[in-house]
Amino acid sequence: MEVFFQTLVAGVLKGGLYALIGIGMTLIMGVMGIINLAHGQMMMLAMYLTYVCFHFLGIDPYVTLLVSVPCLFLVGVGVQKYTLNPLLKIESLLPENQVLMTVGVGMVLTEVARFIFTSNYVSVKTSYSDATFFIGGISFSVALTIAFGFACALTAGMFWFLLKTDLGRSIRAVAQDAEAASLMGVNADRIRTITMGMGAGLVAAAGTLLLPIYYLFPDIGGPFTRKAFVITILGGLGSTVGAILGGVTLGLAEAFGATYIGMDYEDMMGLVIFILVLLFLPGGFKRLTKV
Amino acid sequence: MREHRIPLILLALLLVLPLVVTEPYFQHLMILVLLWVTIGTGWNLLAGYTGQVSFGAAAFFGVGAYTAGLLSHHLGLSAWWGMALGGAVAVLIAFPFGWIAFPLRGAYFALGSLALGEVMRQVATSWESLTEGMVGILIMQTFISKLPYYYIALALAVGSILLVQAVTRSKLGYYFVSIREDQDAAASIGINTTKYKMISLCMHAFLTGTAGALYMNYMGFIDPHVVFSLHDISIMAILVAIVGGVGTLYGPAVGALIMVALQEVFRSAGFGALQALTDAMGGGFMTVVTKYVSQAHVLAFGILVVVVIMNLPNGVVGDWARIKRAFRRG
Amino acid sequence: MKRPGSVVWSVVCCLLLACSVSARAAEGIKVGVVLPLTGTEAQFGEIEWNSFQLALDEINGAGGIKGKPIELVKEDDTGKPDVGRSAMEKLITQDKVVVVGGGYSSSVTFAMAAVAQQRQVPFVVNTGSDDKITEQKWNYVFRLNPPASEYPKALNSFLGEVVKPQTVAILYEKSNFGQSSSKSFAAQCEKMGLKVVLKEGYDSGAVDFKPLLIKVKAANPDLLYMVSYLMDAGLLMRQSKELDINPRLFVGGGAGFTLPGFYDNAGKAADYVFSATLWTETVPYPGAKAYFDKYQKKYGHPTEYHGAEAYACMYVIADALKRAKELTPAAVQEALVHTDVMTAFGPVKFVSYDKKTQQNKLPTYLVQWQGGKLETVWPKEIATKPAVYPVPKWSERK
Amino acid sequence: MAILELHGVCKNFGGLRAVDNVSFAVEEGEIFGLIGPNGSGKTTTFNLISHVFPVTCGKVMFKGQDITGLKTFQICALGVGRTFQVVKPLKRMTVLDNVIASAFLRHGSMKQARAQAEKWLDFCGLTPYAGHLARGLSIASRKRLEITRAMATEPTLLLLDETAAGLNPGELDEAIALILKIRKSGVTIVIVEHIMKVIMSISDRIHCINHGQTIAEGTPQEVARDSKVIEAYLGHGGGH
Repeated sequence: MEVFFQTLVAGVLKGGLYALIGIGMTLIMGVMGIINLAHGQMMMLAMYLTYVCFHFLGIDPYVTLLVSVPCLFLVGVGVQKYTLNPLLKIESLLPENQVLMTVGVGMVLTEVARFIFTSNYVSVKTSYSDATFFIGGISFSVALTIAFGFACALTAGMFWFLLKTDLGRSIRAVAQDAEAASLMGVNADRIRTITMGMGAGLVAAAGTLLLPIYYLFPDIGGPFTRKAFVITILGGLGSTVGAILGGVTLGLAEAFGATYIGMDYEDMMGLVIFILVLLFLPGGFKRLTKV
Repeated sequence: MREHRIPLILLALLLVLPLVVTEPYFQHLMILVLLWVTIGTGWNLLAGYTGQVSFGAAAFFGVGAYTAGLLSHHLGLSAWWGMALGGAVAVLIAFPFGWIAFPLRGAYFALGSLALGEVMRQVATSWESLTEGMVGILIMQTFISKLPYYYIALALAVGSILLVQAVTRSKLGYYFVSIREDQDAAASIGINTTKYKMISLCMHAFLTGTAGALYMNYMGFIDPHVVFSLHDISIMAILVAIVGGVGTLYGPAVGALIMVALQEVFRSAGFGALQALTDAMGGGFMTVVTKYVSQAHVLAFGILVVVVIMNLPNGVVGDWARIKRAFRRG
Repeated sequence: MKRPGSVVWSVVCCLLLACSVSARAAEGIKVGVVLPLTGTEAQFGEIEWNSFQLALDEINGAGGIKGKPIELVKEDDTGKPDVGRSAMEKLITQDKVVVVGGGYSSSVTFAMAAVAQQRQVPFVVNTGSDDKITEQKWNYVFRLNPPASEYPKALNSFLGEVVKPQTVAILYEKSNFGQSSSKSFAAQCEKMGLKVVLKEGYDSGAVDFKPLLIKVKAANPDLLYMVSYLMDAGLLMRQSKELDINPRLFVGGGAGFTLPGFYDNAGKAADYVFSATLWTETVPYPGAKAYFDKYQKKYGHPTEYHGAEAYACMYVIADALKRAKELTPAAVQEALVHTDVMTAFGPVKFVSYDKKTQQNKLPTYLVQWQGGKLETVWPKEIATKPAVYPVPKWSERK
Repeated sequence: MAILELHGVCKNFGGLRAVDNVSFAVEEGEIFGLIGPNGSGKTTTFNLISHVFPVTCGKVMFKGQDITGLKTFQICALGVGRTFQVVKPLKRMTVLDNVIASAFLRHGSMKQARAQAEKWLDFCGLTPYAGHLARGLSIASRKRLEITRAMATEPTLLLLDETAAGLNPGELDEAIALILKIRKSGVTIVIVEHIMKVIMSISDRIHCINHGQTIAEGTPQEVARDSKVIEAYLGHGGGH
């Protein structure tokens, strides 16, 4: 039973972090209708920022959130404004040009990071990196628990923002029907730019929160892009609540898969669930929650 | 006959090329180009003509390569049997996948194909008893000379282009393009969209799988990360087609030439030159520069991708008129 | 639109420059080096390239070979077999090198070795460790480092003579090295009569190893054997500490556990961890310590066994060039066959045994982290400190 | 015998009932008009007949055969052609190629399909545009292309969805002439139309729906006099 609960806790905590990674992607997916294949790479960039702040300036990663999130917001804005928005105006055979552009952007980000920081692994060791506390014999990683808390708070914030603010409503309008929204006077390009910035900012938060317990090298983005993509599908394209469910589901699936089937299959679990969802619940959890 | 003149001249040139250019290095690069012509053309059929963008070329490529490799590894057959069977096995994978993914509209096919490649990679990595996992599969090459590989690759590349040409001039091609242009309209004129998307996917899988089998025969070594790579196979296949021109017959061929050549130029000549400069100037500052620039060739490649997509959305062949104009003005 | 024009021009300029290089540097002896200088393996490629250069400077500084300097032609395989193949073809046919060194990952090394064999240019492999590379009867392929299956040799004798455990748990990352060496270690355990209670692979880069470690805890093995790279290794040890897992000893199967970064990352949790390794700066070979110090001084960070392999490779090549009757690939191959030289990595002699040909046979070592320092503890004759065994339980450590 | 019959067809979108228990029968050879105010469910009814989406209840019969569960392309193959209200030309194909793609349904070889396509282009008066890309056409030509494409599948029943919308008076007359010509060639037509002048002048019978429900059916004159129809179109006296 202890094994079961430890697995459950590990899965949920990891899932919170995954949710944070997924929300940004799902937001972008919802508004732009594309998967952002540079998502993990943006996270990597935020992690390097955190690393630099910690290593050279001695700033605690949680404080760095105030730096990394705005910085990545700007990066996202720049990417959308100068590479993706212009593409919308160019007619080409395949709308997927935008997705490919994100691949190119991801490549550039990775190589720029390699250029500056080389391929060496780096990590940020804080006092709480290794800290754990126990509840009834189950170990909780302090850093992951904090990350989980942040993930919940940020998601709640996102939800409120999308429902209650004008900007949030505009974003939802563009997500539902960009053309109709523009006719109603919403500047769709601006909304897209802001959304990309927010997506990047959210994943930056995830990266900054992850770094104290993880490590970093330029190629770290790829696996997280893939995870974000699975979460997005699980949750349903464009659904923030779905992303939370998707993230936690992925975290749980990985943890239980690792414990009861074999760690061999940790990565495959996500994909298996992905296929099951595709088969039996096309549209993801969004279909169930209707949000 | 006039429309065939240029392709025929090109073909004749390609047939004698390895007899003139005897450097194995260039022959090797040409084999890679031809391999990518096949893969790019296959992808173009599915995405460029049928409008179903796939991020899963690696799944079929890897399955083809593993078919060849496993036949030789477990059954002791020649890996050349893989050339006959690799494509067929790839089709077997494509079928259930298409059956799941095609009824869904929107981004699901693209996303599903991305997942398919990942699933195949995971399976090949974990199923050690069958695939040897990450240890990989190794066979001996049949030929020492590159010529046989060159001509086989050439035959495959030409075959794939002929196939696409034949398809585009038939009912199949009209149906594919109709589906790309508008699925509802296609259904309304009596086209079974799922069936024809499936046919297109199977052709794509067949060509890609056969190319994978050739890769196994030629390279002599595969492991899951090499042949099921999202970046190096699936995305490269897309780039080849996009750079050359999606939905054009010769686009992928032009794209393959450009991409393989550029990759090699960036990789080798770039820092070959800088190394020389370093030697000439005697280290110090230039050593540092060389160190950084040697890391930058992938960066240069990434920037190239961005620039091409921005400026040539329809590829070199698709935007040829624009390129010509630009050069005349410039 | 002037841009396309300028791109073409810069490409042409690069090509011209590249050509002028090959024309100008005709006096040196050309030796090719292929390493992953970009991509995920780049950090090791970098250490190896630095070590090649270190050795090169020493050799050329001492007058070169037969009065000529050696000139290294560097190629980046980017960690991909087809690119490695291109690089090898280029070195042989364009640059006309007489011998090639390097070869990091097994898959790339194998693809390159096939080319070297076909083109009859000797290739001295210094890292690619897949057993199969020297089992092809390729007479132009030489390997300096032991094959992966032999990495835990020292560990086996230590287990047999000192520890005598009953049960073993094996964790490995799903890479070529991880899968092949865990497989051969499991086979050896069977031979020694040890029971493998758990053998599981994982994908490197996992965020959380607890599910895996819970199972280890439940299996309660005498020995926990892990084949992991740097950061996974650190995380595994930290989480073992968290979960209070107490086997009689922790052993790393090379790779990540001997790097300085491991201690940085795992901190105190790294203490008492054993690891199999091919080389440490304390091995009793002439020049080993000197190489370590020189590297540290020149590049500002410590080196490890990959670097030593590369450093030794350069010396083996230089030695063969010295003895070669003429500077042709065939003559260098002939000279390499008769290699018998002492290097900082150990004695090098290419011999045939079992299914292998032209394979260097070297002892391997067991090291242990003690108070933040990596001490050689086995074989006993060269131990710098006695092994601390059994390992104290987590709760008993200060 | 009725060529097309709808028996109590309904359709729910979420909680909204877009079509509610609609029944009618179309006789062979007639032009059958389907009218109703905006959003009354006309296009939805069309989409149910050609199975763009499935019916919630009820059934659709074509020539006495139940086609309710068939896919769009199967229904087309049986001989039901249709056009779309929002035209869906195959944009990056030429006009000729658009029609060839459609002619392939009945003619397997390229040569025959091409000959057929040219015949239908001529029939519908689009021959001058044969080489143009479909996306470059004017709205009137696009509407005409829709019809041509549907005709090239050689239907016995043609569903026309707002073919006349957005046309100027001259084009309108041409469109009416074309529809009559098609009927003359022996094809039964069901037409959804907004412009009363068109529908009243060409329909043999008219079926009027509002809020998804049938409110009247009969000859144009009967329907035009029907109080419910008048109310539906004019509203409740415009009282605001």
